[in-house]
Order: sequence, then C-alpha cells, then structure tokens
Amino acid sequence: MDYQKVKNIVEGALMAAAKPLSLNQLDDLFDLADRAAQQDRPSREQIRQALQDLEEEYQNRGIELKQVGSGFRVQVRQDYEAWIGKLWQEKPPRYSRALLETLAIIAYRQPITRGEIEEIRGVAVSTNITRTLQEREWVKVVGHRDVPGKPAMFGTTKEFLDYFNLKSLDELPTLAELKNLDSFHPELDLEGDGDKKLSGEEAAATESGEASTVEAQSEPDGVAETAGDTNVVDLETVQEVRPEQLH
Amino acid sequence: MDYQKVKNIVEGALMAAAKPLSLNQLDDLFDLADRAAQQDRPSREQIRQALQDLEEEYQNRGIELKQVGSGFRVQVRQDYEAWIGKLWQEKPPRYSRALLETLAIIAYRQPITRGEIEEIRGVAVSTNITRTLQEREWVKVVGHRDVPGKPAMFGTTKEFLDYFNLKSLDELPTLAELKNLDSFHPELDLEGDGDKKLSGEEAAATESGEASTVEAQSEPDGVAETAGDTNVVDLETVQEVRPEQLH
Amino acid sequence: MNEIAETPLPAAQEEMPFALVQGEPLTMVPKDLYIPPDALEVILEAFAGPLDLLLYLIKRQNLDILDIPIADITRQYMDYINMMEILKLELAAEYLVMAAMLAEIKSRMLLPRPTSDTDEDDPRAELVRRLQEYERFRQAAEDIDSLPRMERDLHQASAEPPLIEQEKPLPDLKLQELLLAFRDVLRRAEMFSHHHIQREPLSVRERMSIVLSSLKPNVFVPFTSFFKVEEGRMGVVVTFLAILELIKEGMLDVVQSEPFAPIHIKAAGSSAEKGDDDEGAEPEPQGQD
Repeated sequence: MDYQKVKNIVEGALMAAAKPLSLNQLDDLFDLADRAAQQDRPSREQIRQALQDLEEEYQNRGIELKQVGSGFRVQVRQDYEAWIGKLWQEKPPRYSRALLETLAIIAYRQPITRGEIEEIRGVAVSTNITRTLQEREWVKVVGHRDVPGKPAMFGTTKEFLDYFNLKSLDELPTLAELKNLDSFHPELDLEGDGDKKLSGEEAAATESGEASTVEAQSEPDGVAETAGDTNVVDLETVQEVRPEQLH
Repeated sequence: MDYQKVKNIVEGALMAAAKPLSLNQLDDLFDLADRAAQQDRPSREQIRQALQDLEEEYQNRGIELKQVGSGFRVQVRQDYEAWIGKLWQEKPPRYSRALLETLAIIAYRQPITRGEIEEIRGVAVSTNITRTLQEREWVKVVGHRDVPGKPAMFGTTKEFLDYFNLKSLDELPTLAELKNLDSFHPELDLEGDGDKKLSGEEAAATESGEASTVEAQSEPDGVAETAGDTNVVDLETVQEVRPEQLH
Repeated sequence: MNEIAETPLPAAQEEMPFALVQGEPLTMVPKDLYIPPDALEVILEAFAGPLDLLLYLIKRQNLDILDIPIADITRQYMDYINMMEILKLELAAEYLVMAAMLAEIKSRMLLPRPTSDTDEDDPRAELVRRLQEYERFRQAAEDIDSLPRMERDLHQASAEPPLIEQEKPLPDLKLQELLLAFRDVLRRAEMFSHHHIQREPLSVRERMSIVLSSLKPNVFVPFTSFFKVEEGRMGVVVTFLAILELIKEGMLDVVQSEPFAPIHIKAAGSSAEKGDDDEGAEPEPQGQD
C-alpha cells in the first residue's frame, strides 16, 4: 500500500477515534476481508513510521501527536487553552429583578436593614439575595441598628463603585433624574416599557432566588457601557477540568 | 497576532470542539478579557484565510475541512471509510424507506404539514417517523399552518445539513421534474407554444431512450425493476430542477 | 447481455428491503404472480404504500407511467391486495382507497371520450400526477440516502482538548438595569412624592456607610479621625452630615467626658457582642410573595 495512504489512514483513525489508539489497534485496521487488500497490507514498521512522521508534521500546528498510556492520540496544544477554553465557557446567568431592586435600594438608601428594604419593596427579601450581593462584594454589612434583634445594616462597597465605573455614589442619577430616566436617556425607551411590564406582581413573582434568569434585556449603549463588565471573575470558582465533548 | 498562531487556534478549536463551528464562533474565541490580547485580535479576514489555508493543507491528508450547515468541520475523508469504519463495532444506523421518503419530502417541500406529506406519499406517516426525525434533530416544527386544527409544519435543521454533509439545501440532489400527459401525446397538442414545439423530437428521444432501457429490463424481475426505476421515466425528458425556496 | 450484467445497482439499493428478495426464486419468475409465500410477505411489507406498489407494477413491466394500461394494472393490483389479505398482512386503509380509485378510473376509461382530448379529460390524469409526484420523492429519498453521511461514510475529526481552566462567569449587570429597577421600585412605592428623599445628597448616605463600617464593636474612635484634610471642605461637610444623620437615626453613640474634651464615637448598642453576620437574630422573611 502506498505509504501516503497508510499515513492518511492512521491520521484519520486517530482523529475519528476520539480516544487513544494502540499500535495494535491501528494495525488491526488494515485487516481487511478482501484478499487483495490483505496482501497490500502495510508493515507494522510502516505504521510506526507514519506515527513518527505525523508527529513531526504537527510540529508547528495547533495539534500534537502524543503517546499516552493506552496508545497514541492527537491533542490540541495546551498553549491555546486560553482561546479553545472559550468553547466551553458558560453563559453568565442573569440576576433576578428582586436582586436588582434590593441592590438599588441599598445604593440609594444605605445604610439600610433588610426590614427597611422589604418595607420599600413591599415584599420579602430572601437571604439568598443579600448573600449573593455580599459574595459579589458589592454590598457589605456596615453595622447593626440598635433596635431589638440588632439587624444588620447594608451599604455598598468600593467594588460596587468600581464595577459601575463610578467615583462616588453622587454620580448616580438623583431621584428627580431617575423619574425622567426615559427623557434623560432617550435610548432607554424600549427597556423602560419592557421593565414596566415586569414591575408590580411580576417583579414579586421573580423573587425566588437570584440564580433564576430574568428575561433577556439587551441594553443599548448608554451609561453602563463604560462598566468593566467581563473583568470580574471569582477566582475561587476557577477549577481545572477536562472538558467533556460539546454536544 | 501572528498569523500562524491564528491558524493554529482555528485548527485546534475545530478539532477540540468535535462539531462544526461557525465563523462567528471562531471569531468569538479571540474575544479575550485581557485588553492587550484584545488589541492583538485577528481580523475576520484572517480567520477566513486560516480556514482556507487549512483546507489546502489538508488536501493530501487523511482529513478534510468541509463547510456544512452549521459551520466548518474537520472530517475524515470518505476514501478511508473502509479502514476507519472498523473502529466501531456496531453498524451505523439504517433508515427505512418510509422515513427517508418523509425526510426527502420535508427537505424539498418545507415547510410542510404531516397531511401534506401523506398526500404525496399516499399513505399515513407514522408518528414514529416524525418522532425519530425530530429526535435526530434533522427535522423540527417550524410553525403551524393557519387552517383548522393548526397542524404543525415541519422543516429541516442545520443538523440535517451537517449529517448529510451539505452546506445548504441548495446542495440537495436535484429533484426530477414532472412530465405531463401532453408530452406523451404530442400529436394531440394543437397549440404550438414554444415548449410544445419540441415535443415531437422529445417524444422520439424518449422512445429511443426507453428502447434501450427495455433491453436492460429484460432482466429477471427483481433486479430489473429496481435497477430501472429511475431510468425509465427520467431518461431523456427529465430536466434538473433546483429544490424550491429554502431556508 | 454483458452490459446488462454490469448495470450497477443504485448505491442505495442495498439499503432497501427489496434487496432481501433479490436472487430469490421470486426474481426468476417474470410477470407472474407465482411467488413463494414467505418472499411475498417480505415484498408486500416492503411497499411504502399503494403508490409504491403501483409504481412497482408499472416499472416491473417497463410500462410508461404516462400511459398506464389501467385494466391490467388494476387486475394486478387487486391480486396483490387479495394476497395480502390472504396472508393476513396488515393492510393500510389507503390500499383499499386506491383499489376503489383504480376501479373508478377503469370504468371511466370504458366511456367514449371526445376527440379533443386533454389531460383533464383523461381519467388517469390525477393518478399519473400523483404517481409522478410520489416517484420523484421516492427517488429523492434514495438520493439522500446515498449522500455521504456522518457515521456511515464520514467521521468527525477531533483531538483531545487542552486542559481548560474553567471560570464560572458571574452575571453582568448594567447600570441602567439597576436604575430602571430602582425607578420601578419608587413608582411602586410612590416615593417620588417624598421630597426629603430627593434632596438627600447620596454622598452623605455613602459616607454614612463608610463611617459605620469603620467602627468596631465597643471601641470608641476619636471624632476627628473621620475627617481627612485631603478631602477638603466638602469632604468635611459630607462626613459631618453623615455623622449627624447617623446620630439622628440612633446608629451612633457619642461620648464626651467633659466640655471641650475629645469627642469619641462608637456604634450604637455595640456593647452587644454582634458579629458581622446578618443572619441569626434577624427573623427570616416570611412568605416570598
């Protein structure tokens, strides 16, 4: 058999198998029922040579041929992990309406206790929400109100300002400006309508757990555009994994 | 970014993903949070170029780069199937005529309801078939016909194209054109419009064409019947038609 | 004859159930209905419907689909149907509907027709149309079946991915989303009418949080330590207002041992040993909505 063909079959097999193949397994591929093909069978030496040549050919490529415990396999070079890894990157979840409202109330009315937040929102605030906000380091307990039960008072953090690219809370719109948010940021009109639909009972309905995703709100360019979105990464959740095959 | 690196990342991604990747998906790989990396980002043109170069590099190899419905895919060349197929014990699934006919009708006539498929096939389409087609993700409900009962309309998916190695529905084999009775009774046609003027020769051609088929058909029934199937009708008068519509 | 022998079968042929009977005695008996019963069963079950059976009968005799000898075909068709009934094969209702259609065409063919014959007048026209329409898709099915396909002819090439450092991404939040959420809260709570809220500078609120969080339980902090020269006059004013507001809300205790002595501040009620946790003493909110 033409050596180039042997090499191509070996290459094809390694790439089709999606697992390491031993020299024996590769050799077995050439056991064809057809007698003529059988006589034309490559030697083990040729197969070995093919593996060696492939390894060299892959030298400057995105892939490499590696011998591992159970045989030979083609793998993507580790150098490109940063890019390839994005294939497995999950889409970030979205925060619930309840969480957004809670965060906004804390920002504007801090220091404030949970009970006071609930009073403004008109519905209960789950501990999940405050915990998530604290884990995100946007909110912290700044003290305790001196009333029975000594409830914690929440305030926003430096990280909160950084995330939204604010020098101080003064840069947030005033309530008067908020009231006219539509005219203030005309490009927000559409969102405004969408949002209104969600207020009231529906906002309450999304209450349970901030992990649940809120309706996709694609924001147009605007104030928040400047926020350094993607940089915030919780280092503790980083783990090394061998990705499963994408479905 | 060094072009060689771009090419290696594209190659690595196609191989690591183990499924087709669209140009957008490939492009997204280079969206890194790192600002420096971001500035060094390759252009879409470079990515396209990398795909083209990879395709050429694979020219004499065991693999090939193919554009299918949902993007670009590296696949083992069909030439080596005799050997590569030995990697798997089980035989690839086969599909019944009823299923393939249903699939064909959906592919060429989409969007189409079950009732419309049944009208063409002259027999009921079992729910098994539509379920299998949907489970394989070759077919999906693309809408509902606005008639009483609001029957579901089926269409094919990108996965269908992927599976059958097609880039788009345009690449489907052409569908035979219908003949009408006029072409069989040319002498009865009194109105000589452009189309019909040819009918005399056409009929003659058909006759001679069929004469040769007749010979071939004098084989014992079974063989002749199946072998001749396509030839008898289509031999001379059939023109190629592109499948209508698509996407 | 050599050429005939070499006539290749369509590639998809072997996919078809018909292949099962090829080479069987059945194929040796041309144009005759003698077929071994078990082979017949295979054949009959292989028909994908009445149109398929009709096409089979037509092609078997190499007839032109456009000029079907209806009487013959109808007789043969009925023979098959009877056979299927004798063999107690499940007979789809469509086979019988077709039988009725054939009978009707046959009887209409016996009637004299006007000489200015057109398609529409030919009783077979509709049948021919349907047969052709079906046939082209039967062919298309074979064509699709013979396309190179994954698993059977082609295989996805893949390589082991590198070790991936997977980050669990955190949700993104745009400032607008936050502001819009707050606006809706305010609308709901009808807070826009409360002017005192509107006038309150946010920097004071922010400073209140900063002052509070810099206090430790039970530790008095000198009043002056909250004022930083580098913040300028505005900074001093903001801090002062923040502390006044905190005192007013009862969140700070202020102590001065004697007039003009240094003023000290501590968190109100912080004599209670209280962690930084908001859980515990606080009652869980009742009923989520």
